[in-house]
Amino acid sequence: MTAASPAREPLRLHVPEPTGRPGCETDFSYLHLSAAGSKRKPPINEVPAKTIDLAFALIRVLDDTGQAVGPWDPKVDAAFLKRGMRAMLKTRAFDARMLVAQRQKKTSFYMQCLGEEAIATAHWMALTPGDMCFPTYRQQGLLLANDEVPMVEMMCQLFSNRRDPMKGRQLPVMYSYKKHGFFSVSGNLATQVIQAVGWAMASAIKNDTKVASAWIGDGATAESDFHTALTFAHVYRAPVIINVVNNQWAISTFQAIAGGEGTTFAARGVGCGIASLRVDGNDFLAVYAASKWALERARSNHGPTLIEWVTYRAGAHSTSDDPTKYRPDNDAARFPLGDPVARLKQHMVALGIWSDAEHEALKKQVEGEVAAAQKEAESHGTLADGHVHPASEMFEDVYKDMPAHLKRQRAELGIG
Amino acid sequence: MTAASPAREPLRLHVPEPTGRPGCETDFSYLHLSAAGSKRKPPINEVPAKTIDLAFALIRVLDDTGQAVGPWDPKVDAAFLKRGMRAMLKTRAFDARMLVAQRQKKTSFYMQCLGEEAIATAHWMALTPGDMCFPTYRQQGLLLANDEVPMVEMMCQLFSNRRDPMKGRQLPVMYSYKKHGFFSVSGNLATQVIQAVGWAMASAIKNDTKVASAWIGDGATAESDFHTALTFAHVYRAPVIINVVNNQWAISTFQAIAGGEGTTFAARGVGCGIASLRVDGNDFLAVYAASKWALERARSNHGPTLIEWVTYRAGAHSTSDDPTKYRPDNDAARFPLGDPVARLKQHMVALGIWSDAEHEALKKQVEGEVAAAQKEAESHGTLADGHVHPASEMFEDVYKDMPAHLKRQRAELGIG
Amino acid sequence: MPDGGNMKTTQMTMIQALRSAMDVMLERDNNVVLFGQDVGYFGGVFRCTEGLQKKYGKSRVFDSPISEGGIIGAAVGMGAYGLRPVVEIQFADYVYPGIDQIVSEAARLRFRSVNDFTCPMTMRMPCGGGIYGGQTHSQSPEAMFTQVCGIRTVMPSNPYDAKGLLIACIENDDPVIFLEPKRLYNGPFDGHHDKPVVPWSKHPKGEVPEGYYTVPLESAAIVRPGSEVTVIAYGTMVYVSQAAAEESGVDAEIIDLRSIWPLDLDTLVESVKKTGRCVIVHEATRTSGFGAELMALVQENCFYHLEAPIERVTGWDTPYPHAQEWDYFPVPARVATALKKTLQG
Amino acid sequence: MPDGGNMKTTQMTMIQALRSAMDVMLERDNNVVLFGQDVGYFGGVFRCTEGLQKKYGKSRVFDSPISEGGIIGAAVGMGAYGLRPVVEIQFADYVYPGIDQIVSEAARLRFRSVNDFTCPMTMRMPCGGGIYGGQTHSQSPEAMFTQVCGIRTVMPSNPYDAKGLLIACIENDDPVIFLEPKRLYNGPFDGHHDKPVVPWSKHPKGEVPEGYYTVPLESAAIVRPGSEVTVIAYGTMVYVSQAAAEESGVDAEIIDLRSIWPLDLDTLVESVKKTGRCVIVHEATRTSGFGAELMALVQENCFYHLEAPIERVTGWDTPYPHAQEWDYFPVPARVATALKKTLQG
Ligand SMILES: Cc1ncc(C[n+]2csc(CCOP(=O)(O)OP(=O)(O)O)c2C)c(N)n1
Ligand SMILES: Cc1ncc(C[n+]2csc(CCOP(=O)(O)OP(=O)(O)O)c2C)c(N)n1
Ligand SMILES: [Mg+2]
Ligand SMILES: [Mg+2]
Repeated sequence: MTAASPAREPLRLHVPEPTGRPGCETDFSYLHLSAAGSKRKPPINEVPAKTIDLAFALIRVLDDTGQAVGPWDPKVDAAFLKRGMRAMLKTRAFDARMLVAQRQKKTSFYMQCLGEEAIATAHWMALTPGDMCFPTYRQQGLLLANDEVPMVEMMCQLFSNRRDPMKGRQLPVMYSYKKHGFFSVSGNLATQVIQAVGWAMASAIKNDTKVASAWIGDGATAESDFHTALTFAHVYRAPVIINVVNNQWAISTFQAIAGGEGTTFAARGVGCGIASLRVDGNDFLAVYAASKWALERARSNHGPTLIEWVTYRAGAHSTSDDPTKYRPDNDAARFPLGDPVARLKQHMVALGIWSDAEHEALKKQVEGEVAAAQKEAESHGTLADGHVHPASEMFEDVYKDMPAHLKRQRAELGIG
Repeated sequence: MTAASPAREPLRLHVPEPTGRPGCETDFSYLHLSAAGSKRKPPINEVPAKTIDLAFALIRVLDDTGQAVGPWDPKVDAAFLKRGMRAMLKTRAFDARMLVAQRQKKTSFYMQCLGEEAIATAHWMALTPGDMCFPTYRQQGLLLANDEVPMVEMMCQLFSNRRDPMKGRQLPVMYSYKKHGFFSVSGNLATQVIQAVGWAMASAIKNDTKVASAWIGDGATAESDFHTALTFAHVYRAPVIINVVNNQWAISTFQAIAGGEGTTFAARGVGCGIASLRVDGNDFLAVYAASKWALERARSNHGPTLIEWVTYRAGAHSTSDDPTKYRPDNDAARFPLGDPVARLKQHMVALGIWSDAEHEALKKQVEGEVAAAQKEAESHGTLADGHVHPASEMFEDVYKDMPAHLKRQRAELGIG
Repeated sequence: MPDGGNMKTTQMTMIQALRSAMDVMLERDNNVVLFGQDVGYFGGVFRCTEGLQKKYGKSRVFDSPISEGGIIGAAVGMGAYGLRPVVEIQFADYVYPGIDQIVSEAARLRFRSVNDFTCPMTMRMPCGGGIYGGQTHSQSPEAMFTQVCGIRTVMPSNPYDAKGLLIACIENDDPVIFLEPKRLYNGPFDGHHDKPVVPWSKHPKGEVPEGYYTVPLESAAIVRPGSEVTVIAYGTMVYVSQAAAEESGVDAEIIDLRSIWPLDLDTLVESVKKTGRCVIVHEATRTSGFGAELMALVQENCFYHLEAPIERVTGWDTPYPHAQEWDYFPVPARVATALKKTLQG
Repeated sequence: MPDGGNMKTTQMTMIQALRSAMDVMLERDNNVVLFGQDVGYFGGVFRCTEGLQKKYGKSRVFDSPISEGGIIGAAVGMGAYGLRPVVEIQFADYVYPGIDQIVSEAARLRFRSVNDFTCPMTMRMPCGGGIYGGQTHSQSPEAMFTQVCGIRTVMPSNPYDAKGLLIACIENDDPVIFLEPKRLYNGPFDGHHDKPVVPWSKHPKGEVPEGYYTVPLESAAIVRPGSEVTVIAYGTMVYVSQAAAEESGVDAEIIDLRSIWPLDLDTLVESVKKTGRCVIVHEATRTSGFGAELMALVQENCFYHLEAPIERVTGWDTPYPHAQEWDYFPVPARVATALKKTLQG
């Protein structure tokens, strides 16, 4: 041992703070942006350790004038862009309506993805049938981008009514759609990421071609299952994409409280031996291109990719939250990566394939679809009016076959 | 969604394998060594992300001829080197004796640190009184380097006898020595690393000057508490060193099964925003220098350091293990970083401050000390001869004050 | 003044009472620190720590990463250093990633190190249902903790007890699980979800001393004396049982455990020996719920006094449902049925 | 041939029987995969999976990182994909980092997704004491699992049952905790640690069919018929109870639960109604151990038949000690005392 060293400053605890708080504007320079088109696109079999540059940079396609630039430009056609725009607008319209429905007590709870629409929708457009997403509660875009998923059914889940496919067992937004590649949403953070890795390992064990896509928020990366997921994905080179949606906030805590200060969430992947990208999540084209790259990599036996999507949670955390208590009111408007809908619109207008009028018309159209779906869903009842699945549903599916003790308990409740 | 892509190779599961197995010699090129003296020594306030080069390299001081070279040479004096040599030889002698004692059933279990002696002993020499180590079961060197810790007492713990300071409650090797900066060893892997971070945070909260030193094996880094430790250490810039002892094996599994393939354990630290070093753990001087650097950094409010110590578990995992079942017999002898005792000896001889005769004399001396301690410890009994703490000890210290139900149970056992 | 008897009192909700307990302890002992998800700047999703960071600074009251294992593990280390950490787990449903640190570490540190290291710490967590929270915001995991040797489990049922017990727990040298029945945060809820909410200001136990006082651990309270049957309850079920007694007309003696484990066995045994009958009520699932242990203790200690089988009224052995909440929740009618049944036994 | 009745048999230890069960299932169903710490190349620290990687390849039988949460979480995902993972937790004492994936995920996936996703998986883990393993290699955590709705908990007490139950568990569509009393791996241990070890080759249940057969879940076995008192036990305690019955001369009816939860209530109730007395024996700590639930069930179902208080013989409410192992372990003498006491009741 060495003797105690000469007197020095005492230790002190560092507690990270966001640069902005109510009454004090955010300095977004902490984001370390890169110029659109400035980052290389490596081959899909890139060595993980070599992606360190991309984990500290920001991959972007759309520049400030709405041009698609650089090696990551996916060069998609007009029809594709219109489908993407529709998916984003539909998602936004759905969220807006359901937020109102919650205030009207038609549903007990709701969570919107305002400002983050590009990520789930463009990612979904890059998937192949059979792939499986393991979402959090904020990836409704994976369902709403898919016109085969009936919005009425989703709303019945939100209203916990007699047609709720989850039979009233789950909180609103906890959908499950196996046939649409959407794993049952867990209320417990991060748990589904290692499950996605296990699912991907199973796909590899069975010599299948399917890829898993796991989703997690910046805040939830602090949970241990994020670590076990990275470890298992790396060790077994699982065909999985680990999507970290860094929307800067986890309820009231800034992303630095989750460990974002002085590093990136993408960098964690590289440390664990996983190819990692940090991508502009409000850039529909960048999201699509990066997703494609990672899916191709996984499907070709080159292993997992971690993608950090940089975005901003423009709304409240949930209907139980009031963000004006902990962050500046105008934060979303000042976020340097803008709004994903506005940015894609700018691009499409610049290409000459879109106009304000067309945009408004599409908005109206999807709002109409959402309204019609809501009308139909409400005709099946809501939690408030008590048109819910019967109490006997509680005892079903706890086990594959109902054991004797649950039959006895059901009888005790008088519904035996 | 995109249509399924054209036929390609099916997915397959990758399961890492060591290059050597019984009957097939190991190719150690996977270790990616660096030449002694070739790596830079950054200032103690280095930005964590900038240590990425050191996380993928190997910091070494002693070269193949026994010269101390490069910026990490701690330039210690002869007395210091002799103390270091004594600490290592004492540790080795202690282990050898206790291994025999286990075979003679004087203790139920033992774990040696053969081949890893430089790490704990040199690290201990860099600590300051008041610092707290949170060790695993293989850091006996932290105690044996310290001549103030009575070996007799350690052996009484191993023999579970009437003088066992742990009162027979704990398996052998699960020491606890608060006054010597040695936290109670847990049988559960990785749990103590986040505790070390919490202890360090407490030191910072109290504006103290003490640093925590956490210890974990390569295999155990897969446990979730490693992740929570990295996250909390980074977020709060805790004054802590996270020592990852990469001895290539975790019982029968190779370090690649813990995630060492294509990356390093040090790289995980950088990803999490922690300054990280990869260091030759069989090089006494490199261990001392790197420990000093990290301690200085922590004590100066610059935050945590992760150090990956590259070494080799030369013995069996524990007395319950037989490594010839899963790795080549001659692996330890062929390990490119050699043996820590032999390397320090070579250095001291090259310096002209040591000789074969002095070495043999010191070995004899410490063996004598160990033998004498054992004789005394055995005079207090062993588990085998039943001279253990009484059954009533079981009921003490479960709570600060014994609750009524434990008094009733003690009475039921007939010792109330 | 350990019982707060002569102190100035104010009307407080349970949230305010808990906040006041932490405020008092932060003031008295600068080894007390508070942290957890959203507890710092924002003051917690239930606002229990509101204003405390501002008052005591960021090194004493701070936000933590979303990692229950990390929160509890760090608190163990802080306890070993000499602090008295008070941590918040946002919902008891989310404690499981921290279970290993509780079971394998906090609970055994004193024992395994023979007092060399200890970790006095309090783990606060809202529990229980009644708020349409579904399976991840409604659980009552107390039984799991009661099996862990070396920790204490406590659950208050009113603002006065909440403050006095929380102070006692923070001062206690053992690790403590402090369960807060969230449906009681704003008023004594008796299971009639369709009736208007009654605020704490209408309840005598909403009158809370402003300063320091404690409610002793391992001491149960008889909240309604009675002669026909003993009801053992805790948390929200105390009010449900009271409503059931009134509605059924059964003269039940209702005991609020307060300290779940270790507990005040004498009060239970004395009461059951007097009444000869016993009903146990808890929100948690039935099988291996803490009701099982209570039933075991009662039958072990009062066998020859029992005139009817002990009854359990509990949540069902299913995950906590969302839409069927009021079929799952042990409502007064179910408790009343058990009371009457035990009288016939 | 579900009961293996006419099959060729061999003498097996419990380790060999477990290995044989996995071998049979790997052969029959290529959705079965095995993984865990050290289970691949080496074949497990207790050698239960020895030779299986060689036989079935590295994608079916493989080593895993040291992460119980990762092992169980990955298995949940594999189950959701359609595999039947069988995972090994090296010691039940180390299951806690995986508890969240068991409680919050595996147990509820079917329920919460309304059968959209399920996870048939078997989690094997050695449990129990008697090997001088100290607090981290001796625990019996079964009670914790029995409170979790949606999973099954099973514990065999001999090679024949071990194989038949393990096959039944692997084929079962619910997640199953499969606890292996490690002190029984090599022979039926009756608690007399100072007597020579009896090998399975000397025991009729060491004779095990070579091929496929199952022992049904939720079915208890009466291992010793008797008239004076019912003993409910499982795992190692089955032999301890048998020794106690012999040594005390009490004519006990000894029931080996085999399936701990859900369980075979009828067999218990019928026996207690016949004997009027009941002793429950388990290695786990007492408070909120599974004995509490068993006691609750017996008193709920047999109250009017009981002639004496039900007795519990259990581990003490302390961490499992190392040197005092035989003071902690429920030895035959302690069970015998309880048997005699209940007869006097
Ligand atoms: C295990 C667990 N702990 C705590 C919570 C409570 N909780 C729900 S969402 C949330 C914040 C998550 O933030 P982030 O991961 O960034 O996702 P975002 O909401 O921003 O999409 C918290 C703390 C939970 N659901 N599960
Ligand atoms: C939570 C937990 N899981 C499993 C084990 C069993 N176990 C004890 S040591 C060990 C290997 C650890 O390897 P490593 O971390 O590399 O340390 P080393 O033994 O090489 O020093 C295992 C799996 C344990 N003690 N705790
Ligand atoms: Mg977020
Ligand atoms: Mg190792």
